Formats: sequence, C-alpha cells, structure tokens
Amino acid sequence: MNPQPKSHPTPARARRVSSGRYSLWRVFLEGLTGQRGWSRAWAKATPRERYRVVIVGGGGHGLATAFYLATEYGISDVAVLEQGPLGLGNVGRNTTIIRSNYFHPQNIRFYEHSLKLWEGLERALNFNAMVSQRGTLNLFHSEAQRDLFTRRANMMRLLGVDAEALSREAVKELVPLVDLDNGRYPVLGGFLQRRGGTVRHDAVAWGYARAASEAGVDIVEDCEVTGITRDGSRVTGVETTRGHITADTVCLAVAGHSSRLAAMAGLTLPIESHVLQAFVSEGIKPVLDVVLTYGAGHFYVSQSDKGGLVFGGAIDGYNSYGQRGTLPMAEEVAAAAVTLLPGLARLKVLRQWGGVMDMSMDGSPIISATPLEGLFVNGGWCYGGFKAIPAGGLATAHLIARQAPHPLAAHLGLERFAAGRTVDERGAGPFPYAH
Amino acid sequence: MSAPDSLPMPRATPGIRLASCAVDIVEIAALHGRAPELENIAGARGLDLPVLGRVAVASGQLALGVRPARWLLLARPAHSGATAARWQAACGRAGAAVDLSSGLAAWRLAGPQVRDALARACRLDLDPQVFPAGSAAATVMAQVGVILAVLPSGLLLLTPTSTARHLRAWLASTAKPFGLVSEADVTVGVLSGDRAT
Amino acid sequence: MRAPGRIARGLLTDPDRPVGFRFDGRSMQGLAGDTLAAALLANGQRLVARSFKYHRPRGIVTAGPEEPCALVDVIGVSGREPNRLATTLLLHEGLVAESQNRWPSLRFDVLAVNDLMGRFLPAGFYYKTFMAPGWAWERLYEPLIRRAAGLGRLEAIVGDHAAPAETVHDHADVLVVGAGTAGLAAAHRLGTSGLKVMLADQDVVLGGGSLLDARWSAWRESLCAGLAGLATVRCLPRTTVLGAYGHGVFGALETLSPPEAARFDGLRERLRIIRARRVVCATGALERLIAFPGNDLPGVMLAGAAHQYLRRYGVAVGRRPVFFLNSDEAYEAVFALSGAGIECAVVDVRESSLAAERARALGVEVHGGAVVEGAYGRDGVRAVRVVDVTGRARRELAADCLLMSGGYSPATTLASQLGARLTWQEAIAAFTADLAPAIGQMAGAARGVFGLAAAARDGESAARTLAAQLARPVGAADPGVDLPPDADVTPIAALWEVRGPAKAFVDLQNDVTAADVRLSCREGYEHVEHMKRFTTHGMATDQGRIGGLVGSAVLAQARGVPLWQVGQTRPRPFAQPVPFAALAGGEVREHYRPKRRLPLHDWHEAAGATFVSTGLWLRPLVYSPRQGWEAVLNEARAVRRSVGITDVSTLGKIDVQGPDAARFLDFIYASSFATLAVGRARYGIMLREDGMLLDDGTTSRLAPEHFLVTTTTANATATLEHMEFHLQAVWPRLDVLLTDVGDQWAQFAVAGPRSREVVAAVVAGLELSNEAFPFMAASVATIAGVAGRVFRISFSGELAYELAVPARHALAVWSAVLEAGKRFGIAPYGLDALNTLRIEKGHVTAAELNGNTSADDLGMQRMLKKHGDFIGRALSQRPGLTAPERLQLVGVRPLARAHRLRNGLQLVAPEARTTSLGYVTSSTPSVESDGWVGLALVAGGRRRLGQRLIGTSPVHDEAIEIEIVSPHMLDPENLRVRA
Amino acid sequence: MLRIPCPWCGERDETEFRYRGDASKVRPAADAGLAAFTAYVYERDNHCGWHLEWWLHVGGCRRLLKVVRHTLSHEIHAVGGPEDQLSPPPGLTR
Ligand SMILES: Cc1cc2nc3c(=O)[nH]c(=O)nc-3n(C[C@H](O)[C@H](O)[C@H](O)COP(=O)(O)OP(=O)(O)OC[C@H]3O[C@@H](n4cnc5c(N)ncnc54)[C@H](O)[C@@H]3O)c2cc1C
Ligand SMILES: NC(=O)c1ccc[n+]([C@@H]2O[C@H](COP(=O)([O-])OP(=O)(O)OC[C@H]3O[C@@H](n4cnc5c(N)ncnc54)[C@H](O)[C@@H]3O)[C@@H](O)[C@H]2O)c1
Ligand SMILES: Cc1cc2nc3c(=O)[nH]c(=O)nc-3n(C[C@H](O)[C@H](O)[C@H](O)COP(=O)(O)O)c2cc1C
Ligand SMILES: [Zn+2]
Repeated sequence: MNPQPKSHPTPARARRVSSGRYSLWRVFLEGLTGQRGWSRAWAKATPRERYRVVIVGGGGHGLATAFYLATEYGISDVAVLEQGPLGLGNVGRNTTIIRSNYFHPQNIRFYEHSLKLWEGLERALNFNAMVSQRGTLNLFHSEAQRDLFTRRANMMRLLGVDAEALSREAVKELVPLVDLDNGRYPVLGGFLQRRGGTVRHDAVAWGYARAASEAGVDIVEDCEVTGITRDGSRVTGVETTRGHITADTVCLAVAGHSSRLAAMAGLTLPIESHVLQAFVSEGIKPVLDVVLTYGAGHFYVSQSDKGGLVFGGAIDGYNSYGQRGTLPMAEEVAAAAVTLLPGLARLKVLRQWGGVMDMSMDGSPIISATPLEGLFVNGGWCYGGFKAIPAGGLATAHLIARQAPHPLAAHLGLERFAAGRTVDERGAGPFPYAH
Repeated sequence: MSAPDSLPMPRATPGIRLASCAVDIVEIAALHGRAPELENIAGARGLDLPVLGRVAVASGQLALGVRPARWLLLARPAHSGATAARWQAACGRAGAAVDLSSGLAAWRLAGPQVRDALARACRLDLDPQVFPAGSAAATVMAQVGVILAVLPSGLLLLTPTSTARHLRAWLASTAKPFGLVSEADVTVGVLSGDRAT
Repeated sequence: MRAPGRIARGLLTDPDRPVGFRFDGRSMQGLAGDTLAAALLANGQRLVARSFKYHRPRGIVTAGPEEPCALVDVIGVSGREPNRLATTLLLHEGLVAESQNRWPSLRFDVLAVNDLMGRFLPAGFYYKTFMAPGWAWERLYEPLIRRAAGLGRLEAIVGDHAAPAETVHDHADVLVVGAGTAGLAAAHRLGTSGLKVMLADQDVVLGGGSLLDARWSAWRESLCAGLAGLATVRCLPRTTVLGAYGHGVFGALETLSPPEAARFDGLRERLRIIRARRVVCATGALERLIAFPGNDLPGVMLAGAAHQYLRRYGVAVGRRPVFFLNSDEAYEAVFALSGAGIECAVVDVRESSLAAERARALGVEVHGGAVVEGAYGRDGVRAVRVVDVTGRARRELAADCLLMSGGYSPATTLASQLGARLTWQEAIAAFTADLAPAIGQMAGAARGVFGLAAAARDGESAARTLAAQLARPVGAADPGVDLPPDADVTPIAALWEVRGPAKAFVDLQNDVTAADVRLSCREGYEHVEHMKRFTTHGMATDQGRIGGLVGSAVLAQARGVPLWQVGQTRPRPFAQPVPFAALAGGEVREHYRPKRRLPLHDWHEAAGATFVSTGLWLRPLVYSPRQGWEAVLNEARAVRRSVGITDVSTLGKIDVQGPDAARFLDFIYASSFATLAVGRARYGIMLREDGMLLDDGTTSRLAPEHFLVTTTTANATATLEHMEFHLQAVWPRLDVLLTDVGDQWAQFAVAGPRSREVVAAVVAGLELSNEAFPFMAASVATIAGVAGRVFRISFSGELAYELAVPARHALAVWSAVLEAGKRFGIAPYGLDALNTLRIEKGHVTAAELNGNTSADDLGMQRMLKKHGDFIGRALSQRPGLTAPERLQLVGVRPLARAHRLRNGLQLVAPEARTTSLGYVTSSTPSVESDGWVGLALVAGGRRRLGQRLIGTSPVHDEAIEIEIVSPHMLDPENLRVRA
Repeated sequence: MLRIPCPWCGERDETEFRYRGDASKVRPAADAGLAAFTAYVYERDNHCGWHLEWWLHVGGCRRLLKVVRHTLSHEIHAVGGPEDQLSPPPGLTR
C-alpha cells in the first residue's frame, strides 16, 4: 500500500527563531559565508490552549491584523490559525494591484490610508514586498464612462488623493501598445492614479508573517478551524484540527470562506463566494509600465517585475469554491487583450488559475462586530481586498482592541445592509455575481 | 506515416451559400396548459406544430419549436402585419401571436461545408447524427442569439435583425477560407421544403 | 553540403530539401522537417541561449515542448516574437532567429557577471534588500531588475499581428490525448466500436514513443491506416490539449501545418474547444533531469532527446556522449546511438541491470554504481567527472555531451486538473494518477505502464472499459500486426541530485539551484508551494516539466521527509504557452462585441450622422461631423421651435399578454398599471428588491390583456431578464406571456410644437386632437400605409408623438414623416440633442438611474403604489433609502452664463471646499436660455433650492459658482406636452 | 466550463445561461416584514457543497432552470423547472 500524501507536516522544532534584520549588508555577508546564517522567516508555532485573540485565516488580512494588534495596539497574545500553509489563499493568487480610486468618499479615505501604509511598508516590516507605484490607468470608451471617472477623480482630489485625466494622446504616450481605435470601442482617454501600482503578493503575506512573528504573534499553520465554540451569545474559542483553543476574541479573516466560518457560529452573512481568475504570460522584457484597465470589457493587466504580464477579467458569475480557471473566461479576457493591445497577439499565456472571493451584497468589504460578543469579521473583500491589506489589518486590529470601529472603516459594518446604507460602488445592487 | 487528416478542406467551389429569405415570422405562445389548443388550431390550418427541438414544413408554412409551448411560424410575406393578425385571431384566448417578421432575419445556409464553418462559432454539435434533418435549436453564435433548423435544402438560421449585419460580417470573415457566396432569395424553396441543388 | 551533425536519414527530414535560415546573424542550412533545434545541433551550434538570472551559457536540453533553455526570438514580418522553443519551431526557408537575454552577444554577455556574483544573489535575495533609501526602489532598483528580467523581447508590428485566429467547437464521445502506442491502440479500439473519437497529439506525427523504435513502424502504420478508415475517428496531430476544464470540456491548441495555414489565409493556430463524454489520458511520461554540478552546460541534455534527434532528424548530438542514468528505459537511447556507430559511455547509478548487460554486450562502456559528479567545459561539455557511489573511485571521462536521465514522470497534469489524486509509486520513483471512471481512463506511460507493448495493451484495455461504460461493443478488427515484445527491465534506482560545490540546477530556465531549494527550506519556505514561490522553481515557461519533481526531492531531503509527503506543485492550464491571439479567437476588434444597428442605420449614415456606441448599439449622436455644440443646439432648437424627429428604436420593448398581464406588471412596477385604461400609456418606475430604482419607461395598454412595456436602452436586456425571472421564479402561476419585440419595432419620436400637424399627415384613421388623443394616449394606427402604433409621450418636454412601425417598414415611414414635416423645417436630431432636451425638462436617464438612487432621491416617491405588493416595496421604505441627507435630484445652473457645466463636477459649499455635497450627473448648454443647465444629485438637495455652491473639477482645474434649482427647468406645469 | 443539461434544450455550455443566484431563497409574503425581506435580499447560506440555484437559459429556451450544483466540484446533480423540488444527493447536504 502506498502511504497517501498529506499536506504540510509539522516541523519537529517549532520554536520562535528570530530571522534577524534584513539588509543589503546582511545579504552581502551571507553571500560570503554560504547563506548559512538565515533562519525561518517566521516561527512555526504550535498552538497554545488559550489566546487573548485568535485570528482565523493566515492570508493578508489575518496576518496584517495580527501584526497591527501587536505593534500598534500592544496585544501580542495572538494566534493566527491557518488551515494550510499561509499565504496560499487570495493574497497569494491575486493580480497585485493597489490603488485608492473609489467612488464613495469613505472608501477613498480607507483605501488611501492603505496606500499610505503600503508606501512605508518595507520599513515597517523590514521586508521588501516590492511596492511599485508605477501608476494605474483606467481607460474610458464612452462619455458616460468619462463622466463617472471624472466624478470619481474629482472626489479623490477633493480628499487630497492624486488623480489625473489623460487625453487619448497622453494615453498612447504612456502605453504605446494601446490601439486607440481598436475597431469597436475606441479609447477616448484615461484616468491615471500615479501612486497606484503593484506589490509582490506573496511577499506581503511573508513580510507580515515574519514581522508579526517577530512581535510575538503565534503563527500556526496546518490548523484548520472546524468549529466556533460559544457560551450563549459569547464566543469562547475555536475547534481546530489541532485541538480546541480558547480565546476572548475570535476574528474571522478567511476571505472566500467567510460564510463557512460564520455558519460555524450560527451566523449568515451577506456574502457569496465567487471565483475570480487570473493569468500570467511568459516573461518578456518590459513592455508595459503601468497597470492598465480596459473600460469596454473585462480586462486589466500589468507586467510583473519578473517579466510576465499578469492579467485578469471579471468573476465567473456563479457561486464557486473551486480555485480553477475556465475556458470561456480565458477566451473573453484574451479577446479584450488582443482588441486593446493587438501587439500582444503573439505573446503566449502561461498559466491560468482562480481565487475564491467573498463577494458581499454591495461589493464593499465588511469589517465588523457581529451579533455574537467577541466575534469579529474581516471579509467581503470581493476582488479588491489585496490593496486593502494594510488598512484592513489596522482597522480590524483597532476594532478588536478598542471594541469600536476604526474611524476609517466605520462605514463597513454589517448593520449597513439591513439599514439600507449599502456602499455600492457600481450600483449593481444586491447581486454578488453582478459586482 | 501520414496522419489521417479529417480537417475540412476548403475547396474551389464555395463551401457555403448564404441566401436570405423574405418571410413573415410569427411567434405563437400558449397560455398555461393551453398548448394542445394551439396545436389543434394550427392543425386545422394544415400545420402540425412540431415538438420541442424540431421543425415542421407544411403547405408553404414552416413551424419551429425551440421554446416550450411556443412556436415560430414562417410564411410567405403578406401585407404588413396580416400574417400575425390572422394568427392572433386564430389563437383566440389560448395564447398570443406576436409578429416578429421584422425582429428576426432569416437566412438559408447551404453547401458542403456549412457545418464545418458554423463549428467556428456554434457551440452545438451539428453532426448530422446528433442534429439530423428536422432538428431545430436556439443557441448563440458570435455572441448573438440564433435559431437553427435543418431543412432539406440546408440550414435555416434566424437571428435578431439589429445584429444580423454583424453576424453576417462575422460569418463572412470566419467562413472565408471555405468560400462564402450570397445567393438570391430562397423564400419559396425554404417554405416548400425544396432540396438544395 | 552536409551539416556535421547529420549522420543519418531522419524519420521526419527530407534530405533533398535543404532549408536556409539564420541564427544570430549566421546563415545555416537545415532540412525540411527539422525543428530549429535539430538544425542548430546538426550545424554544431551548441550555445543557443543565456540563462535568466545568471546569464550562463545554455544549450538545447530536450527535443520537445518541455524545453527549458533553447528559447529564441523569431523575427518575421509581424515583428519579433519572443520565447519560441527551438525544439518545436519547424524550420522554414528564411527563418530568422536570435538568441535572447544577452548583450552584446551570445558569446560575450556582459551580464554574465551575475554568475560571478551568484553567491550574493540566492533565491529571494530581493526581499531582504533594496529597501533604502525609500525612493530608490521605483527609481533605481526596480527598473534595473525589470530590465534584467524577462527573456525575449516582444516587438509587434500592429495590424498584421491582429490577424484573427479561430475557435472551433468539437464534440466527441471520447477524447484520446496522446497518440503513443497507448493512445493509438485506445483510439483504434474505440473507433471500431462506432464511438465518436478524437485523437489529439501535440507532435507533428502520430506515434509518440513508438516513433523511436523501428520495429514498431509496421504496427503504427497499420493503426494509422485503420484510424483513417474509421469515419468516426478524427486524428489531430499538432494539437496540444491545453487543459481540462471539467464537465468533459477540454481546450486544445492546434498548430496548422504550412499547407493548411496557407489554405486558411495564413492562420497559424486554432483553439479547439472539445466536449467529450470520456477522456483517455495517454499522455506518456516525461524524462527528468538530474541535479549535479554543471548540469546546465551546453551539451548536457536528456538522454531521450538525443535519441529523438537521431531518429527523427538523423542528427547526432555529439560524437562522444556520456550517459548518466538510473533506469533501463533510458538505455534505449544508448542502444540507438551506439547502433548508429557513436561511441557511448554510460554512468549508471545502479550496480547492475539487465540493460547494462545488454549494453556491455554491444561494447558500450558502462560504469555501474557510479554517478556524474560534474560536467566541465567552457560554453560546452568537454569532460565529466564520475565518482563511484561510495565516493572513492573518481575518474574523468572525455565527452562532448552528457545525456542524462533521472527516470520518467507520468504526465499527470491533465489528470490532476480532472481531480485525480496522485499516488507515489516507488517502483518507478514517480507519482501516478487515477481518473474517476465517470471521467475517463489513464493509459500507458501516463499510468506508469512503461514499455511500448505494455502501453498498447493498456490503451486497448482502457478503450474496452470505456466502450463498455458507453454501452458500445468493441469491434474485433485487429491491426493485423503483432506487438513487438518489450524487453525485461531492472527497476529504477531513484536519483535526484549529486551534491557538489558548484551550481546544480533544478530549474534550468529560472536558474533555480538545489542550494536555493535548501535555502528556501532553511528560511521556512518548506511547503512545496512556498518553495516554488520563494525560489520561482517551476514557474518558467516549461512549468518545471523536467525538473519539478527533482526540486521536490531536494526539498524532501532537506526537510527529512519522504518525497511523497512533499508532493508536487499544482499543475494548471496551459499545457503549453498559448498565444493571446489563439485564445482570443475571432471575436476581436470589430467583432469584439456585436454591433447592434438601427433599422435606419444606413439612412443615418447617409445623412452625415456621427455615431456613438452605447452598449452594443450604434446610435446617431448628431447629424454632422462631430465638433462643438452648435449642430446639437440647432437640432434641439428645431424641436423647441418647430419639429424634429429622432430614432428611438433602441428602447427595449416587451410585449406582455395574458389574463394576468396587469397583475404581473403591478408586481414588477412600483407604479400601478391595473388602473391603466386601454388606449393609454403611463410612465412607470421599477425597483430592485432592495428598493433602489432599476429602470423606468412608459407602458401602454393596447388591449385589456395586452401591454407594451418600453425600457431604457441601457437596461433593456436586464429588464427583460428581471421580468422573466420573476414571472417564472416568484409568480409562476400568473398566466402571462412575455415576448421581446425590441428588434421588431422601429420607433421614432416626432417632437415639437408642430408635431401634431406632421403626424396627422402620415397617420390614417386616428383623430389627433387633444381631446381625442390626449397626452399619454396610445393607439394602433396606420402610419404611411403601415400598421403601427402611435403614442403621445414626450421625453423632450414638447408636444410629441412616438410612432412605432415594424422595422422593415422603417425607411418608408421615416421618409414619409420627413416629407410631411418638410414645410416645418423638420430635421432629424441625434442623441446629444435628445439629451439636451431631456435635461432641460428634468427627465432622468441612466446617469441618474445609477443603481444607487431611490425613488425618493429622484423625487418620485409619490409614484410608489400605496397598496399591493411589488418588487422593492418592503425595502424601499427603509429609513436608509429616504433619509433627508441622501443625494437628491436637483437642477443646477452656473451663476455666470459664460460658465460651462461638466458632468462629474463635484459640488461643495464655499466654506467647506473638501466636502462633497453631490455631483453633476448630466449637463448641456440650454436651448431655452443662454448658458448651461444640468442635473445633479445633491445631499438634501430639495432643501437647497436657491442655494449657491461651488462646482469644482480639480482634475480640470475648474471651479465655478452654481445655483441649485428645481430639476424641472422647462415648463414645470407640463403645458407644452399637453398642448 | 459548466455544461448544463437544460431539460428543454439539452446539454449546453454555461455561456448560454445567465446566473440568477440562490434558488433556496423564497420571496416572503408581502406583509412578512422588513426582517424577512432583509434576509431574502441579503443573506446567503453560500454553501461550499451542493447549492440550489437559478439559471436563466437566455441563449436557448429562455426558461428559468433550477439547478443543484456542487460549488466545489461543479458537478451538477439535478436540473429542473422552477416548480420542481430538487434536493442534493442523499446524505450529502453540505
Ligand atoms: C484572481 C484574483 C485577482 C485579484 N486581484 C486583486 C487586485 O489586483 N487588487 C486587489 O486589491 N485585490 C485583488 N484581489 C482580491 C484579494 O486578493 C483579496 O480580496 C484578498 O487577498 C483577501 O484577503 P486575504 O488576503 O486575507 O485572503 P486570503 O489570502 O484568501 O486569506 C484567507 C485565509 O483563510 C484561510 N482559511 C479559510 N478557512 C479557514 C479555516 N477554516 N481555518 C483556518 N484558516 C482558514 C485560507 O486558507 C486563507 O489562507 C484578487 C483576487 C483574486 C482571486
Ligand atoms: N519519455 C520517455 O521517453 C519514456 C519513458 C518511459 C516509458 N516510455 C515510453 O512510454 C511509452 C508508452 O506509450 P504511451 O503511449 O503511454 O506514451 P508515449 O510517450 O508514447 O505517448 C504520449 C503522447 O502524448 C502526447 N501528449 C502528451 N501530452 C499531450 C497533450 N497535453 N496534448 C496532446 N498530446 C500530448 C505526446 O506528444 C506523445 O506523443 C513508450 O513510448 C515507452 O517507450 C517513454
Ligand atoms: C502576480 C503573479 C505572478 C505570477 N507569475 C507567475 C509566473 O511567472 N510563472 C508561473 O508559473 N506562475 C505565476 N503565477 C501563478 C502561480 O504559479 C500560481 O498559479 C498562483 O499563485 C495560484 O496558485 P495555484 O495555481 O497553485 O493554485 C503568478 C501569480 C501571481 C499572482
Ligand atoms: Zn433551454
């Protein structure tokens, strides 16, 4: 009989080891001594029986929440429980775009704060996540679209956030690959947020994990939460594949799996899980210097530092927990790509995958207390939660530590749905598949 | 060692002939549970309404069933709205008849490579084994809704008029290697069940 | 002139057809049938590339699509195409290829210093540095890194590149992937049962591994002939199955053969979307590399590749090869090469084996129980150092190439995508997969059944299983040729790495070494997926086909766990990188989205209209080459002063009939329709269930049980689906028939004070006086001899009629109206003028119905029925949707008449200029008054009438003073429409 | 890519259909109150597993279909019309 492969084994010696400071100098020294001095970036903790705060989900938001709890709010009696190896959820499979161009002023403020935190991230974490503010450029192809973008850009500017309108010619200059008159929906112009850009996704998870671990947080991998224990309307801890863990506060930060976890606590959320797909091309020398979004179809693209074009489109449009790609989406996205950027026609697409996202009923995130005392939710990130990781983590930490919403995330509470105060950027209504 | 290569070979003679059909089109739809009545009404007028997925030709008329309890009826063009009005009167309270003569364009595609060419857009299996003579289906081609029916004389294709020109251009470009030519109107042939030559 | 490496006649090459090509500027000659790699090897060109990170010299490693190193740019009429695999690129006359990622030349590459600095550039070094000073990343480091990264250069000559590809939809009972002996046998057997079979193989010829063995020619030819004779079997060589997408759907990329490409207008490839009830994965096995110092030197290649070059192209990859291997299967290459008179030496990690004995019998020097410790040479293998497994006896062998084989990994990527679980097989030191019976069967080497005859039998048996499942008896037909027997074999001895001081690569394209993998483990990136992401192992264009498992093995060793526990990274589509063009198919550029054309499109065009795309529609914007507002205002003025006509056929139109039609509409609309009299129309609003506005439009009652609903152009599709959904899901008992009649009816608005006279002139049998046909009347009528409908509705705010006629009569009727209106100076008006008119009147459209507005926001709260259920009723009453501070619809005017408004202007109070109070949704120069007017959504807007705010557009450096006014800026009493 | 067996048209590609969400949600009676409508409009069980859902066959018969589909494996267990009572395979409610 064959032993069946199982997932990540628990290392025998799971103790906290400092990975030391990272620097050019250290890289140099290690180069001289055969790279022998490096140690684990984050300690692989064995879960203790109780923590003050248990965060479920070792993705971007869970790890960032833990980091800010420990560093900003002085709470380091924290465990992050991750069902598998950390960072392989959406934080590890997204198209890495950061920006703060939103319609709702509260959203602009929130994402702008995130952008500011990104700008200082490598110093905060001592980890180079390659925050690259190369600019995000949204093209428009109709007057109606121009009007919407104008309104958005103006709102951003009122709030002190950078936004510029670009003429057709300026678009062409910035992205020579664009075919302005592409046969169907000519490009009429674009809106550019220069401070937008990309971040190396995996490094975000690793960087926060390392810094949180350094700050005393237990990062527990291969620890799936299978139940949430409660005493009446108070949450008391979690059941896991590695035993029961008692906690004063439990925070769900499980992105696409929010509903499953909430159900363990008897809650139903205004969320559906949908798959968003992404693609990467073979690596080539630089051809694209900004993050570009097509306005007449579902397609957006940037070039990674490694040289591959990273791109994607719309969500599949039906509930799904399968991290897989589909053929119709590949066709659709490629058709948009070739239409807008005909020069890509002979470039080859390498890989296709998907990520499960928690699409909320209004397309905006949820950072909220719940009807259960001690249970908090960070979720509903839809397809835009990567850029929100720093601010989302900070706001969630604030909510946990202060038991009150962070001022920048006060509009993201669960109560907004019943009250009719949804934050619907696209006006698509309570149809997650339409956001 | 040469591999058996069953790819369609474009030929010198056009693989596809496209003809438009000037027809009146009426959709009749039954109210709840009243499809049998409509069948009787049509039967009385010499037209056996086909079951779902089939097409029936009779007495210069043609009926297609691609939606449950609904049929598309094709007939020789009459004075504006007259065909629909006749059916409206005939349906009485069993259902409704709606004129779609201007809403749908009708083409007949004939030639040895029609199915091969359509496989470039049509996601249905048009293999004669699967979609034999007398079959009808509603589907999508090149992002446009189409209704297909296999007639003795070729393939009947109905498509919304506002996108008909688009579909036609698309067909022309995709079928180019096969050779696509336009033919004169073939209304009569289609409605009488002629075989294409 | 014979190329030095060409020692025999190849299976695929034609010695009588030389083909000239250029590589890095050097002219060379190959043969028709060659791949570029074969031709380069024949010409003795070993150095073909520089590696990604260290810029190390690299050669050709494989003979197929799994090639990690021999990537070239191809320069052609359509520009420069990067990263073409020399190993699959068919040679053609005049081919120009260039090596990549080197400067100034392949031989002297400046960035080769990276190799010397390699010790400072281990996996992931960039995460630990480049952090200071803060500005330097984007401005200094990142540009440097980006320029260094990427292999080839893409330079497109647009136009040619956009030549559309095509997508073909296929259907089969069984898809057989791979046409080796397993796949051929399976396809043949399935074919005889009458099942519809597609057999796809990425190779240019069918046969797979059997092509390498001359004894199998007869069998193969007989089977191919048999297949050709089966009408239900389609054979698709050159077709790579790219991915498995569930529900029996597979994507495949077919590369057209040159003659076929010519027939298809130069089409290069087509995407095939194959739907099959079952699949046979007979995808064979992939030979693995071994990680040892210097395993990337040009001249180090897979043993099987050398075999293929010899047999397929007649090319000897070297004259003094040393084989480094661990299995009997790999000896096939030894036998072939030595059979061709090449003097071979073998280093076998196993002490002894059946194959080694056979080799020795042929006079081959076999070093059993030994490994290669390193390969040496500048820019190519000169010698290899061999060491006894005990580590004692060392010796150096002169060699001009090193042919390695670390064993074979069944190609399981499709199976994984189909949900198969991988199982570790110690006997072959690899993972195998099993498909669920409802999905299909693995067969042959893909299932770990090595040996051609065994694979053929396995393919047969898979076919029988499937035929039984699909209830088809298999035919008895036999190829009539016996299967040449497989030789007995000694099992493999797993061997992944030979450690030494120099770099040993596990990923040749991304320059990942075994040491990188160990570092990754040390730093805690010890899950195989973490290791992949940290080191980039397996992330190159070859996706780690030949080194993936080796990386896992090194990781397992570092972690001290068995390899099966580490596993492999998850394989995803695409099995082979696929050009954007091929994925995109034909629905690109002008076909990217269908164009919906008005029935009068040609007329509008001839009349000089500038068209605009709104959604799918092409609509006349203004009847002049677009420039400035003058033409628009002239069109609008004609309407206000006299009469104009506009084409509103884009409105959605839904025919609603049946005994419950009125009840149904009362559910769908917030407005009431049951009370609507026959012959009347009513403006109605529709909510979403959350209480927000979905759409608006007029609905007419043509008969007691017959209504015609019109929707906005933008929401036509969504509204129809909304109605269909609710009729079927929520109120299926209602007896209602919905029919989309959007394309059936052309509809024209004839508007302006003289419209009655114009309409009267074309309408027969309808009295148009105010009394007989008042505002919001609706009737059937004969219009210019055509049976149509007349509605007295107005979007412009003027006396107006809408005429509806079947679209095929549109031109006749439109012309008749123009003719009748001639004496009033009737003119067509476009979308811009339509907007001007409706904005002045305060009518809303998509800009205000933006999905976030409630009835209350738009001042329509009174239209919500007081009684009865309707969609959105419950939730529209929530305080959140009626709160007084919500954005409400108002009119706006600049204080200074000379100032223009702009859609998207933000409105702020003069004393708080960073707090938005709302924004302008629509604006236009006014026809009625000079200056601009607009509509806006403003916080508590209705309370602000008369207030002065600042309208600001910081992106345009604009700020103007505006006044809030009622949205009903024109004729608030509605006198004109009732005139 | 899903292939949805439409009871009227036969098996068709997912591209012919428009998804309309959770079909286990039943519209409350008119007077059911705000809470019931809030739950109807906003709350979703969002199963990872068998899911009852609506698909409108816009590219075919234009009928609304009720489909039992597994949201992880995408297997389709049953398809019917709006009036059909469909349930997940026995013993596999989640
Ligand atoms: C293809 C794609 C492209 C995207 N592009 C962008 C973009 O360009 N910009 C942008 O801003 N956003 C983007 N997003 C969205 C963004 O990735 C997500 O919103 C964000 O990463 C979600 O937050 P997270 O990182 O915490 O989630 P995740 O990384 O998914 O973290 C959730 C974690 O919870 C764990 N978990 C789940 N259940 C359990 C359990 N029972 N017990 C323990 N652990 C559990 C999971 O394993 C996972 O690691 C994209 C998403 C996708 C899929
Ligand atoms: N790689 C090796 O050299 C190796 C190692 C061990 C055993 N074997 C061989 O195993 C073989 C058994 O026959 P077999 O039929 O199982 O394998 P095979 O290798 O003969 O045939 C597999 C075929 O599948 C094709 N293929 C693989 N992936 C594909 C894809 N995604 N799309 C389209 N085509 C694809 C390949 O081009 C190849 O022709 C014998 O040739 C035996 O010598 C070969
Ligand atoms: C920004 C980004 C860039 C990527 N670049 C590559 C790449 O160059 N090569 C590659 O094989 N995969 C690349 N991937 C895809 C990953 O290999 C992987 O498919 C993805 O993270 C999802 O994980 P999974 O496929 O293992 O589920 C990239 C992913 C992201 C998010
Ligand atoms: Zn259907």
